[in-house]
Amino acid sequence: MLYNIFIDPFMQMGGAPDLLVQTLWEGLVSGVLYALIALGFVLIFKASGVFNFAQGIMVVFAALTLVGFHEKGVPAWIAVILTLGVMYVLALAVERVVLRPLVNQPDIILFMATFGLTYVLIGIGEFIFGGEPKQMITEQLFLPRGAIDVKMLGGRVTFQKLDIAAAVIATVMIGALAAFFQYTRIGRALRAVADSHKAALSVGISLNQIWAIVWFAAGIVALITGVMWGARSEVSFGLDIIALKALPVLILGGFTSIPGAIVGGLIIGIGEKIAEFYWGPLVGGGIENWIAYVIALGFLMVRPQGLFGDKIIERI
Amino acid sequence: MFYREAGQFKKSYAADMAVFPILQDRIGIAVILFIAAVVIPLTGSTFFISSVMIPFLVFSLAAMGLNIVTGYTGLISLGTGAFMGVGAFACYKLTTIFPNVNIIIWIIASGAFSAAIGAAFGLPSLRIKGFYLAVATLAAQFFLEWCFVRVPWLYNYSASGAIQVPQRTLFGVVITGANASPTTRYMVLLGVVVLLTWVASNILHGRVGRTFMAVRDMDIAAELMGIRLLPAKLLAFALSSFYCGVAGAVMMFLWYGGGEAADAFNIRQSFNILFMVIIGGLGSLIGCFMGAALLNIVPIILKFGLPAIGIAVASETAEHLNHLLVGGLIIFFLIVEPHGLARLWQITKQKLRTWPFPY
Amino acid sequence: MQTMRSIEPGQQLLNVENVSLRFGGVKAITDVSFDIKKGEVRAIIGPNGAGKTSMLNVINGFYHPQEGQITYRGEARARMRPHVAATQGIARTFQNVALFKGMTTLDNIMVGRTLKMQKSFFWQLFRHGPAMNEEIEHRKFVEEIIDFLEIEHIRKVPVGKLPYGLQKRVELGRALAMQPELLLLDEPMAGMNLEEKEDMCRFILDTKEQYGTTIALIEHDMGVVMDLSDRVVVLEYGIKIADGTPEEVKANQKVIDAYLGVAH
Amino acid sequence: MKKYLTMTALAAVTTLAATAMPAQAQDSIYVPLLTYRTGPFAGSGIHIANGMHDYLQMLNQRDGGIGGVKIAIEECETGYDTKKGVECYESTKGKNPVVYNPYSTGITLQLIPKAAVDKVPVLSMAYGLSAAADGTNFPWIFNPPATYWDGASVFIKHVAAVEGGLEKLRGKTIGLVHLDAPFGKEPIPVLEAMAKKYEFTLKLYPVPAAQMQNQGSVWLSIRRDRVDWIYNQGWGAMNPTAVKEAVKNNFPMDKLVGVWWAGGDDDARAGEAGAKGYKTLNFHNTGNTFPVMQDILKHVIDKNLSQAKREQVGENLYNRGVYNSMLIAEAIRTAQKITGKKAVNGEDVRRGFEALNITEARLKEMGMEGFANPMKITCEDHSGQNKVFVSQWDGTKYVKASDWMDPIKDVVRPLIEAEAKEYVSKDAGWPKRAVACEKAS
Repeated sequence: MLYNIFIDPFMQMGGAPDLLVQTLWEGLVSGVLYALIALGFVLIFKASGVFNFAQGIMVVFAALTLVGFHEKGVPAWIAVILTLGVMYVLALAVERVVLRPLVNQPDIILFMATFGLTYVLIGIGEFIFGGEPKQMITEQLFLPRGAIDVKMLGGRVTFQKLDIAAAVIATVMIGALAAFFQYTRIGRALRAVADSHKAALSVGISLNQIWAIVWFAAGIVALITGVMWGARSEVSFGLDIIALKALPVLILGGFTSIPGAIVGGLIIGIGEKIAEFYWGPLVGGGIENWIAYVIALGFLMVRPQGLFGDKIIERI
Repeated sequence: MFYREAGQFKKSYAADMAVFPILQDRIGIAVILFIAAVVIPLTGSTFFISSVMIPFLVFSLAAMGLNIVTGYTGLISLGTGAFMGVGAFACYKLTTIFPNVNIIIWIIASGAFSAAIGAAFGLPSLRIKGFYLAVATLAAQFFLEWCFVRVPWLYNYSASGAIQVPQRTLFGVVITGANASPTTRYMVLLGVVVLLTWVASNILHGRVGRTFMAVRDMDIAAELMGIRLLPAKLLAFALSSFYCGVAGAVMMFLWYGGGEAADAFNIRQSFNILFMVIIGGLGSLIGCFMGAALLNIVPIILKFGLPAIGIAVASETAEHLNHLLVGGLIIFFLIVEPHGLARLWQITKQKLRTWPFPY
Repeated sequence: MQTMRSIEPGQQLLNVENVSLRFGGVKAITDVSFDIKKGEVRAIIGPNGAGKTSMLNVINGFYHPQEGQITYRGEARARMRPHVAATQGIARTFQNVALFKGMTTLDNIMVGRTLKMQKSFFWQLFRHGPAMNEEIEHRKFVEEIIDFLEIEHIRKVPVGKLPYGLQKRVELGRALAMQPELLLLDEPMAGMNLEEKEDMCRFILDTKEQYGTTIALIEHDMGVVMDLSDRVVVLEYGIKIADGTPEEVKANQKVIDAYLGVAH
Repeated sequence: MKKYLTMTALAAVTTLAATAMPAQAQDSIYVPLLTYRTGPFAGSGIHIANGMHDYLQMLNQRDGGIGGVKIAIEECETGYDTKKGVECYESTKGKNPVVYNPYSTGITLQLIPKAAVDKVPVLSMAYGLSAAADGTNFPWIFNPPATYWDGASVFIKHVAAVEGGLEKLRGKTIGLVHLDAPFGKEPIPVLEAMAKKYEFTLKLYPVPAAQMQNQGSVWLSIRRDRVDWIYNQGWGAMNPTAVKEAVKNNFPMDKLVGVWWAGGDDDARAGEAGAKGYKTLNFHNTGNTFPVMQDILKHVIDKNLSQAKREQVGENLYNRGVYNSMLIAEAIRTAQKITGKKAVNGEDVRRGFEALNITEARLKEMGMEGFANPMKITCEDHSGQNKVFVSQWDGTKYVKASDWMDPIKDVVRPLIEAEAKEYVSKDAGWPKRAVACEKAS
């Protein structure tokens, strides 16, 4: 028993290094996707203090809108622009209908409001696009298909071109976001808002505008995530549960840290794949569903403020 | 006009501390109980009893459980479904291992198992708060959900992993299994719910309830008043899970009658009950009933009620509308009245009290 | 609490010896010593950021000082959780009112009685018999406090809806409900108008007289401090710069320089 | 008081909902269809719902119903959700339904005990509880033309046929990728029994419902374990993801065989070019060239009476729905013949099912020659253990890729009887069979 738990998995890793590399790669790619979802959370949390539960469904919604437009015969690139337009309208609507009336409410109320938003988006999405899963339009978006087989370590490791593209796009986007925060006027305003709402208000930054912008930014992130995830499996509302995986990622990374979201995403993505692949068979498999949460929980007990969060000093 | 407390003077602290200090409220409760226990069983159709009232009562109980930990103690839990599942499986195991003990005893006892598990998963609540804690309870949800499928002992090694509620009797009347009539099951359920509501009300109106609320409103101050946070939070989790566990047990035994048990206690169930609590009112017992009633009845009206009054709605459209409506309602309530239906009800009562002269 | 030996008025109730407290690199309190005698009103004053509130937090166990020792009722204390301080008879109010906002005045003050309520969870299930009797008994006590503080009219109002002055009063009531041996008041009169301040002064003095409670008080209003307190400790930047009767402190040059001269 | 008012109002509305539509007048036969066009499994559910609806509609349009009696078709949305399914059942059972199609294992399990009490047969066509094929213990439940256990045995037969004989199975590794729920776990006992008998290694790869679209590690494990054949007991969004992952991991597609429910056209399309060769079990053919399909196109699709798109008619799952409705219609027809009544009720249709015998001649009459195989149900055997074949995806559609094969009856049938006994013994109050056996007509 102890052998099975503590030794055998490592023997397997050493015995078939190509599989280990493949597992790590799989973990890396899903980690990147988790990180992308988490990034959407972080953007919104940083700027408005709202824990946006609806980020997962925004991913589905954005992808569905894109595919939906395309199905109506709109060329792919126009569909992308139209989808961005929809996400912008959504951001404005959320700001106007949900955030503004709830300003100054406790965080928990806002959190729950995003639950409501989740259901509204599911309802609208199903209403307009129907309930059946859809194929992502990979070809039309010039996403590469096929795989690169690399012979290495006495075996073969397959890298899907799509996965490589996902990793590259995610990296580019994170870089772009970081630059946006660092070097633009709006970025500075965002950081100011993140530090203190009142202070930001007092120097003339419009909170409403900032909120609409971050929600739109989160919408863009959602669209990209949706395209990537949709291309890997398909676009359906079943994705929203997977999107919950972003929560343990956030726990690890801290709610306000973009690097945290990325590192957290990779830890969770790789951790759960490794756990499922090497330890899962011991208990009948399927542990991927909860292991991420348990990792996060264990981590929380040691460091309640997350990987990159500041130590919390309680004041009274 | 009729809803006045003028002239009703309390002569003792006991009278002032009663749950329903106003005579009209007591009459109202009596009327509701009378309708629930006599009128509905006599006049309700099978559909009404088994698809409206039974789910309503089960969900009310679960919402009560969640409200204890989230509404009263301020700890968000997204693991309600799983804790209900623990109760259901505990009850199933207990009654199959000891078939001769009355099922009612096992239904209540199964709550204790759920309470223990709930308290265990509540342990992190000392160190972590808010959203972080919510994620911790998600760990409970997904882990337990997995156990319900992966531990065959729980479903007595049945090939498909489904459970099957055996037939059990109370005073010679069949109350569980396929041969139990909906009315019987409803009456048993009503008894359980009324009893547990009374107990919850007692606990929450007394020292323990005040402790919970103190922890919710200002945990540091509570600690400085001598309240030990960990035991208080664990008690809240245990009590909450007890109610959820019993709700799960009655859900399986008096409503579902078996089947794909793990599926019934999934994350969506947890969300659903959370919504009931939000819409009904955080920190209000009566809100649990209101929230459960609303969220249970809205979809049924959309699905069956609209066609019945001649508005043709395709059933899938009703389903989509339902999502929209529930989501919209949540946002609406949070904006208009964050304390939910219960507070609206209180405000109405207040208005009634002073009507027709509001000042 | 009953088992502890009683301390005669005038004897040392609490002794703070060479206490230092740091948050990371920031020193909040450095090597401060003073004592509180049974039955007195002890004021802690000093400019903003002098470490007064931190001092109270150290006394009731919310912060753990890195150095130094606190002796309470003759027993040296190691690290202690706040609820233990509460069981030993230390109660307090807060600078920014820390009431339970969702609860009524009555319930808030009843929470102060929690420690005194012993009936087990089992009886709580029924709210009849022993649990109910206990509840009524404590309700009587709480009603006395409500009487004493003249807040009968807001008994059933959720405290979140009360004006600031009344909230402060409820908070005092909640602390009094614990029947504390030592009462820590953190700026009980901040933000009050003259009339409210006078009321509060009266309550504090009455508390001392009626219940014999020892009081440690942080306050900015020097007039109030000088009138109320028996002895005064002055902190500046976490360091004690003076200690003595109000008259002595008033005459202390350091105090005049650091505090009085600047602030007033 | 307000509460009291609202409660009575709600009570009134909902009782109204339940009773407003009175028991159908005797000039029609009420067939409720529990379908799902929403939820995580809608991708499969929509096509089946269309097929079921359209065939019955076609009978109404073309023949004026069955035996001259119109069929009252009513869909009730379940979302594959047990609670909603039972709600549908409760709300429709007052309208004199003649049969229920739960279309979810979870809902089937719920309805099994209720069927005998409410006297309405349950047709769980090739799904639900395999053990319910034991007609002696489950007189009200029918799962023709074959159970999951039969299906799994046909899969093994197919493997043997390709490998060159049952003895060649020895030492092979066969994997079961399955949804981690009662539906997915159904074939496990039979596969285990056969693994013992034919000495192959069985590996299980459960996919939790929440992970349906995230199967990366499952397929990596399959690669590691060097699995020779995979049987896929999946549903909904799980299938396209499985096919995609199989393609990604270079698993030979002709060794990936899905249960009949894993045979959606969309499932295979997800794998794009790489999915060519993907196999699935089947008990009816695909395509819209059969006369019956032409009739549906003519009487239903062209008249805009369906939610299906024209090109979807003839797809595998659409045809599955048609086959399902054909069984219903034939059972009703048989019931009419046995009882001599026109407007039959649930009890009559139960007898109709038990006497169901669809011959080659009858198939031809229905325009289903080549679409389906003759099948029959008996009093003891409510599934019939009828023949099944293997379909293969040719890149655009499924084509028949094997002969009709009998299940391995000597393995499956004893298991069914044993499991049925087990099921019945667990429930102290399980009723004895209270209805007489029906002879084939």
